[in-house]
Amino acid sequence: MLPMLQVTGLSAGFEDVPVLDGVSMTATPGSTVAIVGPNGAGKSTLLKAVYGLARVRSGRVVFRRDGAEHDITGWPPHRLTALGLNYVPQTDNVFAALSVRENLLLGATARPRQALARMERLLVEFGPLRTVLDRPAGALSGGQRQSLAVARALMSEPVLLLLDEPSAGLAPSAVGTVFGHLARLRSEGLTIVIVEQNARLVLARADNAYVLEGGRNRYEGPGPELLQDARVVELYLGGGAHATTPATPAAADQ
Amino acid sequence: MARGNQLIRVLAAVFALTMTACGGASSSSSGNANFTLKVGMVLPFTGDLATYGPSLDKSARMAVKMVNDALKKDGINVTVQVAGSEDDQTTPAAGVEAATKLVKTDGAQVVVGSMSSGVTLAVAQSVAIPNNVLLVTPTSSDPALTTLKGKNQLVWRIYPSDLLQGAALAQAMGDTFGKSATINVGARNDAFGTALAQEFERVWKAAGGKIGQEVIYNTNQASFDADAQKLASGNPTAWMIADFPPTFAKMGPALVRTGQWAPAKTFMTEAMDNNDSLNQIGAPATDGLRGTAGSAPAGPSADAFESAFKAANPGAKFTSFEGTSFDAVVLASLAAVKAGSADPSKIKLQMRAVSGPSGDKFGWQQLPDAFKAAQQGKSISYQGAWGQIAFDQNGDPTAATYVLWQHQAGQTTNLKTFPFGQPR
Amino acid sequence: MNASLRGGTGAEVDRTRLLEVRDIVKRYQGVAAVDRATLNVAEGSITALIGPNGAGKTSLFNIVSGFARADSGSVRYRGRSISRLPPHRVARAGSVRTFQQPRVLRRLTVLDNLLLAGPRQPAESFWRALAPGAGRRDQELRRRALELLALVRLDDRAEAYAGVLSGGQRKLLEFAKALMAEPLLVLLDEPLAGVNPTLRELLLQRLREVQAGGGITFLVIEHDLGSVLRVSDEVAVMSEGRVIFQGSPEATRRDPAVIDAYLGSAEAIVASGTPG
Amino acid sequence: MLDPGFWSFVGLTAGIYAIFALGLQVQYGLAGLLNFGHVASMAIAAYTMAILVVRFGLAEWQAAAAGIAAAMAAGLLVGLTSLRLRADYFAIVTICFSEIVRYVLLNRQDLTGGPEGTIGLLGRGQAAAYNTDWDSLIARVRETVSSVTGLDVSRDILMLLLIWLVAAGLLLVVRRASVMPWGRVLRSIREDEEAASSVGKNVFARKLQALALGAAIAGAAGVLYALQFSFFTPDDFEPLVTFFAWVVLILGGAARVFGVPLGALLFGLLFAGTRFFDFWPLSLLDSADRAYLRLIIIGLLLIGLMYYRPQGLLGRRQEMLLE
Amino acid sequence: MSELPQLIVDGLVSGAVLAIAAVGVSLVYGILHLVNFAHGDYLTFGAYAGLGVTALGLSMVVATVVAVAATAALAVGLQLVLWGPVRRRRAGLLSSFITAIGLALVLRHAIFLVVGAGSRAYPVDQFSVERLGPVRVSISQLIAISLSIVAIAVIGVLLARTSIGRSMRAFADNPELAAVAGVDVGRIVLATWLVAGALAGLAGELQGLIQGAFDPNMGWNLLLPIFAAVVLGTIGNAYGALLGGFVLGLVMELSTWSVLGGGIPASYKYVVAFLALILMLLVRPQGLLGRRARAL
Repeated sequence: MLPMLQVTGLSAGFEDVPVLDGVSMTATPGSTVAIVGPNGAGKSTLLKAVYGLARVRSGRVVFRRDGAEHDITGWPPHRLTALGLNYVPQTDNVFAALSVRENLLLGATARPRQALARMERLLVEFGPLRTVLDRPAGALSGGQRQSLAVARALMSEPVLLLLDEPSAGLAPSAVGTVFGHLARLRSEGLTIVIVEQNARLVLARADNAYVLEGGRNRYEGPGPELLQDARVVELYLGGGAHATTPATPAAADQ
Repeated sequence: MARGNQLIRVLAAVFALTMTACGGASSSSSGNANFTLKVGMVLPFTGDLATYGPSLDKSARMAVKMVNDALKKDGINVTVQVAGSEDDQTTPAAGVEAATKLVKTDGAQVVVGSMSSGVTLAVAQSVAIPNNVLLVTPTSSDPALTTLKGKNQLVWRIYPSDLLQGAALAQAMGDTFGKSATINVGARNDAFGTALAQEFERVWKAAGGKIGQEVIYNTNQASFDADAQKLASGNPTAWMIADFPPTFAKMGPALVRTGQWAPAKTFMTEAMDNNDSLNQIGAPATDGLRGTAGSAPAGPSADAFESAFKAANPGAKFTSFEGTSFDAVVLASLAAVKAGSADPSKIKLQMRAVSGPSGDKFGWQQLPDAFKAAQQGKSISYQGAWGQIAFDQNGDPTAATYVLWQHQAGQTTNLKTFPFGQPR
Repeated sequence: MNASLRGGTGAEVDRTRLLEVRDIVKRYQGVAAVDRATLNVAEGSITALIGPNGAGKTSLFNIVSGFARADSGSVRYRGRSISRLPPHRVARAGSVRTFQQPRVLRRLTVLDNLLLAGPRQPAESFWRALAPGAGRRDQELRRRALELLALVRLDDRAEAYAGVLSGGQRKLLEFAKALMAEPLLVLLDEPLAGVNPTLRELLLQRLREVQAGGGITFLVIEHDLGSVLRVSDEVAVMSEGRVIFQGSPEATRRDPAVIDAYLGSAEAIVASGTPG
Repeated sequence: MLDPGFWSFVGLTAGIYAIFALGLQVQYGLAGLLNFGHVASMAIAAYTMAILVVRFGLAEWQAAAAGIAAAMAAGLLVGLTSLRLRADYFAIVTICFSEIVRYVLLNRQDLTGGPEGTIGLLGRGQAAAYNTDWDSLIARVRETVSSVTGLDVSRDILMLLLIWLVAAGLLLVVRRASVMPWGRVLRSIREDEEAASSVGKNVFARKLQALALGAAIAGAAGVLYALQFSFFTPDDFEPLVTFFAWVVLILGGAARVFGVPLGALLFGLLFAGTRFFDFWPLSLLDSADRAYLRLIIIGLLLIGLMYYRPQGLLGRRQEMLLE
Repeated sequence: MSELPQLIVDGLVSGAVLAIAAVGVSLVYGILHLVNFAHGDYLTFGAYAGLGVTALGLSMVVATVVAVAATAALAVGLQLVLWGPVRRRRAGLLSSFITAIGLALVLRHAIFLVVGAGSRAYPVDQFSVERLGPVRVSISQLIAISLSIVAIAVIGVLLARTSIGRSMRAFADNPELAAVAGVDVGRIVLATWLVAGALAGLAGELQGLIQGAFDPNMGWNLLLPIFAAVVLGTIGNAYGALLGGFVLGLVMELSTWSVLGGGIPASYKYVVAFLALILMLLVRPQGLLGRRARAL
C-alpha cells in the first residue's frame, strides 16, 4: 500500500535557524505513527514543516488520497486543510476569545457543508464540550482545551491528523480522555501522526514510530518494539542511563 | 507725478505686461508712477478653515483683475501682480512659512491674509513687521491685532475688531429687548467666537443686562445637539450667537430641533449677513434672524458683489466673506497708486487716506474713478464690497454707523441704521 | 539592601541553603502550575531541576527570579526572603536567571549583550555617561566579555547583531550573559536545548569549570538528562507542580517514581506520592 | 527660489523639528516607548514660559528653564501613571493626554489667553509679549555682528544658527550618552524588558527617565519655538505635530541619532520645497487646487519613501527586519 | 425633565457613528496590525460618494448603498495596490503608520480637489423633529439610528454567525492558529478591508447626515474619537469597539448634563471623553472587554 504521507529528506526551520536536517518518514493509511525523541530533536518542527508552518529548505512532502498524489511541499495550511490534512498545535490551540461553538465551527472553514450536523456528531463523542458550548474557550480547563482542539481539527473531516504533544501539561485523567479520543479515531480509520513527550504512552499505541534526535532520523520501527529498545530509553535518560538503570523498558510495558 | 503722452504709456504698459507674462518683472518702487505692485495671498486652503480660503483667494484675484482693468482704463502705468497664493494649512507655523516664501522669494510687497487670527498674528509678528511688508487681513477680528507691538502701520484689517462688534451688538440688542433682558450666549470656540462673546457679555452686563447660559462649542465636533440643548435652555429673552455660516449650518438645525429656540429672537454678526448662506442653512434656523453690521452700502451693493463673484467664478462657493479679501486688495492698490510707489513704507502712509471717511465716495464698482482720484492724490472714501472701511490709526475699520439687518422670508434687509460711538 | 543581600550577611548563611524554596503555590486561572513545591540549593553546587513538560519548573524559576509572585510560600536567598523583590533587585542580589527561549537583545551586538550584564557600571547613569572617562569601565568589562565569548566560542561573532545568532548560539550567549553578571547563583532554564552536541559538551564542561573555579552555584532546568545528571551534584525532580524527589543523580536514576514521571506511564495514572 | 531668507526660515523650522524629534528619539529610538502625545511637552514648556514671564514677571531665561522643567514633570506624571500599560495603550493614553492639554489651554482663557493665544495673556485689548528681552538681545547681536563684520545678518539667520547650535549640542549629548552604557540599558529595554530586568536593570525607572528626558528635550524645542514665533496659540500644538515628529524620526531612521537632523531637513524640504511646484502644467490649476495637490504630493512622497526605505534614510534594513 | 433622556439619545446617535467606524479600525488593527491613520478619510470618501448619488436626484437609500459599496471598493483597492505591497516589503508597524499618514494626506486632499472646499449637505430635512416621549429626534437622527441598528445587527450576525466573520475574529485572536485551522489568510485580509471599508462608508454617510453639513475634513476630525473608541473597548476586539463607541458618545454628551455640577462646559467634551478613557485604562489596562493577560 502506498503511504498516505511520505516525507523525504526534509530540511526545514524558522527564519534562518535550521532545525530539521534531512528527515524522512511515511504514514500508511489508517495507521498511527508516533514521532518521539528528546527535547529539541525537531519533532514539532517536522509537523509544522509538513503543515506549511515552517520554512522548507529542501526535501519533499507527498500526500496521497483517493488514488491522487499531491506534492504538498510548502503548501499553505488552508490548502492542506481543504485537501484533508489537519494539525493540532501543542499550545495555544484554541481561540481563547471565541466560544467553544465558534471554535468548532471555525474548524469547518474548509468544509462548510453540513458543519452543524458534523458538530452534533462530534459532540456525541466529545460529550463534556456540549455543556460549555457558549463559554469562551479561554475559560476552559487544559483537558477541555485539548479535547476542543482535537474536535476542531476533526470538523474539517481530515483523513490525516497531525498532533503535537496532546498530553503536554494535562492532568493524568485528561490525558486519559484525550488518548481515548485518539483510540476511537484510530478505530475509525483516521491516519494519525503524533508527536509525544510521553514515549511509553504513545509507543505502546503506535503502529510505527520514528525516533528523532538533533533534527535527524535516529531509529524507527513498530511502536511496541521501540518501546523495548534500551537505546530509546538511553536517548531519553542520557548516556549512562542503561548502564545504571535496571532494565526499565521491559518493566515499563506493563 | 510725470505724465507722458499716450503712446509712451501704452508702450510702457505693453512692456510691463510682457515682463509680467515672462514672470521676470522686477518691481520698480521709485517715486514715479511706473511700478508693479506684488500682492501675495496667505490663506487657508487646507486645515480647519479650508472651506473659506479658496473663495477668498478667488475674490482677491478678481480684485486684482478689476484693479488692473481700471488702471488700464485710466491709463495709469501701474500693474498689480499676484505674487502667489500660499496655503497656511490653518496653522501659524505653515502660515509663517507661506508668507516668508511670498515675501522672500516672490517679492510680495503686500500680503493679504490670513483668516484665522492666530495665523495672522504669527505672520504679522514673524514676517510682515520684520520685513517691512504690508499685511492686510481680510477676516481676523481678534482685538489683540489692534495693540500688536511695533506694527508701525504695517498691519490692517477689513473685518472689525470684536471689541467694536461686541459693543454694537449689545447696543442693538439693548434697543430691541431692553437693557435688563437675559441673553443666552453661544460662540464657536476660537479667537473670533470667544472674544466676541466676552466683549458682548462685558458690555451687556455693564449696562445692567443678564447673561443666562454661555455655551462655547468646538467647531469640529461630531454632534452639536447637546450644546444646542444647553444653549436653548433657561427660557432667555434672546440669544447672541457668534458663529460663521459653515458651523452654524450644523448648529442652527440642532438649535431648531430643541424646540426651545427661535431665530427671530437671535442676534448674530455681519459674518452671517449673507442671503445666500442663510438660505442655504434653511428658513427654520434663519427666518427672522437679526444681526449687526458695520454701516455699508449693504443690500444692493453687496448683492451685486455676490453676483459679480459668481459670474467671474462659475461653480465657486460663496461663503459671504469674499468681500473682505477683495477690499483688502483694492485698498492696498489704491494706497499704492496714491503713494505712487510699491514701497510698503510709502503705501502704509496712504491706507487711511484711501479708506475714508473723508473724501469722495467710490463704490467697488467704480474702481476706474477711484484710481483716477487716487492718482491725482485725492482722499477717497472707499465703499467696499464688504462695507465701508474707514481705518483708524491702529489699522482697524471703524464705523460711525451700524446697520441692523434681518433675514426674513428668504431676504436679508436692513432694518435700520444706528449711530454708534467708538468705545475707545 | 542590595548590598546586604549580596555580601553582608555571609556569616549567618547556612551553606547548604543558598536558596530555600518552601511550599510555593502558583495558580493560573485556577490551575496550580506550582503546587507546594519545596527545594533547597546548596551553595557551590550544581543542582538539576528536572521533570516532564508542564511540571512547573519554569513557573518555579519565574517565582524565584521575581518575574512572578507566588500565591503562597516563601523563597529565601542567602537567608533572606526575596519573595517580594522585583526581578532587577533579585538579579542585583546576585541571583541571575536565563530563559528557556533565549531572550537575547536582538538589535544589540553580541558584545553589547554581554556588556549590558556587567555589574557596577557608573556610566549607566545619564550624567555620568556624559562625563569624561565614562567609557573606562567598559574597557575593563570588554576584556571579561571577550573572555566569556571565547569560552562559549562566540568571540568571532562579537560585533554581529544577536538577532542573527542561531538558537543554539543564543543559548550560549544567555549562559555567558548570566556569568557576566558576576552572580552567586545562576538559574539556567534548559541551557542545552537546541545546542548542537559539540557545543553541548563544551557548555557542560564550562559549567563544571565555572562552578569549580568561581564559587558560583547553579540551578539548572534541563531535559537532556544524560548530560545534566553527569554534571550535577544534586537533582530535584518536579512533576505536576511538586518536587517529588530531591537527591543524588544516582538515586534519581533508580527512583521508579522519577522514571514514571519522566518517561511517562503507559497508562494515564496519577503519579504516586512524594518521596521524603 | 534660492533666496536665503526663505530657506533660512525653512532651516530653522527644521531645526526645531530636529530637537523636537530628538526627544522622541530618546523615548522611542532608544527606550522603545510609543509616545503619541509628544507635542504636549512642547506646549507645556512654551506656555509655562510665556505665562511665567507675562503674568509673574519672571526673567525670560528663568521662565524658559521652568518651562522645560514643567514639560519634564508632565512627562514624569504621564509615565508614573501609564508606563505599565501595553505599548499600544500607552500610545493612546499619551495622545489623549496631549489633547487634554490642548483643550485646557484653549478653554482656560483666564490663564492661557485661550484661543487668542499668548498675545491675550494679559486679557483683552493688551498685547502681551514674553520675549522682549530675547528680541532686544537678538537685535544687539545683529548690531554687533554688523559693526564687526559689516554684514547685515537677518534675525532668521541668527535664529537658524542658534537653533542648530542647540540641536547639535543636544544631538551630541544624546549621541554620547546613547553609545555609553546608559544608551545600552535603554536599548536593552526596547528589545526585551524582561531580559533587561533579569540582569539587574530597573526597567520602570529607566523608562521613566527616558520619558522625562525626551519631554525635556521637546520642552527645549517648545521654548525655541516660542522664541522664534513670538506668539503661539493652542492650535500650534495639534496632534498632527506629534505625527510630524514621528515622520521626522522614521524618515531619518528610528534607531539612528543622526537620522533625526537628516529626517528633519528632509521633512522641511518636503513641505517647503513643494511650495515651488507651481510650474506648468501645475500653474494651470487655481491656488486652492495647487495647495491640495501639494499635500497630495507630500503624501505620495511619504508613501514612496516608506516603501523604498522603510528603515529610514540612515536606518539599517537588517536591524528593522530583526524587530 | 427631558434633559437626561435627550442627552442619552444624542449620545447614542453620535456613539453609533463612532461605534460603526471603530469596528472597522479594530478589525484592521487586529488582523493586519495596521494603525490605519487614513480611516477617517475613508469615512469622508463614503460621505461624498453618497452625496454624489443624491446630487443625481436619487434617494438616500441608493446613496447609502453606493456609499457603502464605493468605500468598500476603495478599501479593497488600496489593499491591492498599497497595503499588500507594503506588507510584502515587511514594513514595520511604524513605517506602515507613516505610510498611512501619507495616505491620509493623499485621500483627503484628493477629495478636496474633486469636490472643492465648501461644506455640503444631504437633501434631508434637518429641522423637523419627531417626539418620542420626552425626546426629540430629527429625521436625520432617525435615519442614522435605524441604519446603525441595522448595521450593528448586520455586523453582529456577520461576526458571530457567518464563517467569514468567525474567521476574522479567529484571525484577530490568534493568527497562527487561524492559519492552522484552515483559514485562508489572503481572503481574510480582503474580507477585513471589505467590511472595514463598507462600515467606514456607512459611518461617513451617517456622520454627514447627523452633522447636517460636512466638508472634506469631516472624517479627519473624527479620527481621534474613533481610535479612542477602539482602545476603550479593547484593541482588536470588534464587539469591544462597538461598545467603546457608544460609551464614548454617551460620556461626551452626558458630560454636559446640568445635574453634574451645572454641567461641564461643552468645550470640555473631548477632555471628559479622553480623561474617561485614561482613567478606564488605569483601572482596566486591557480595555473594557479585554482579558487580563497571563503573566509570562
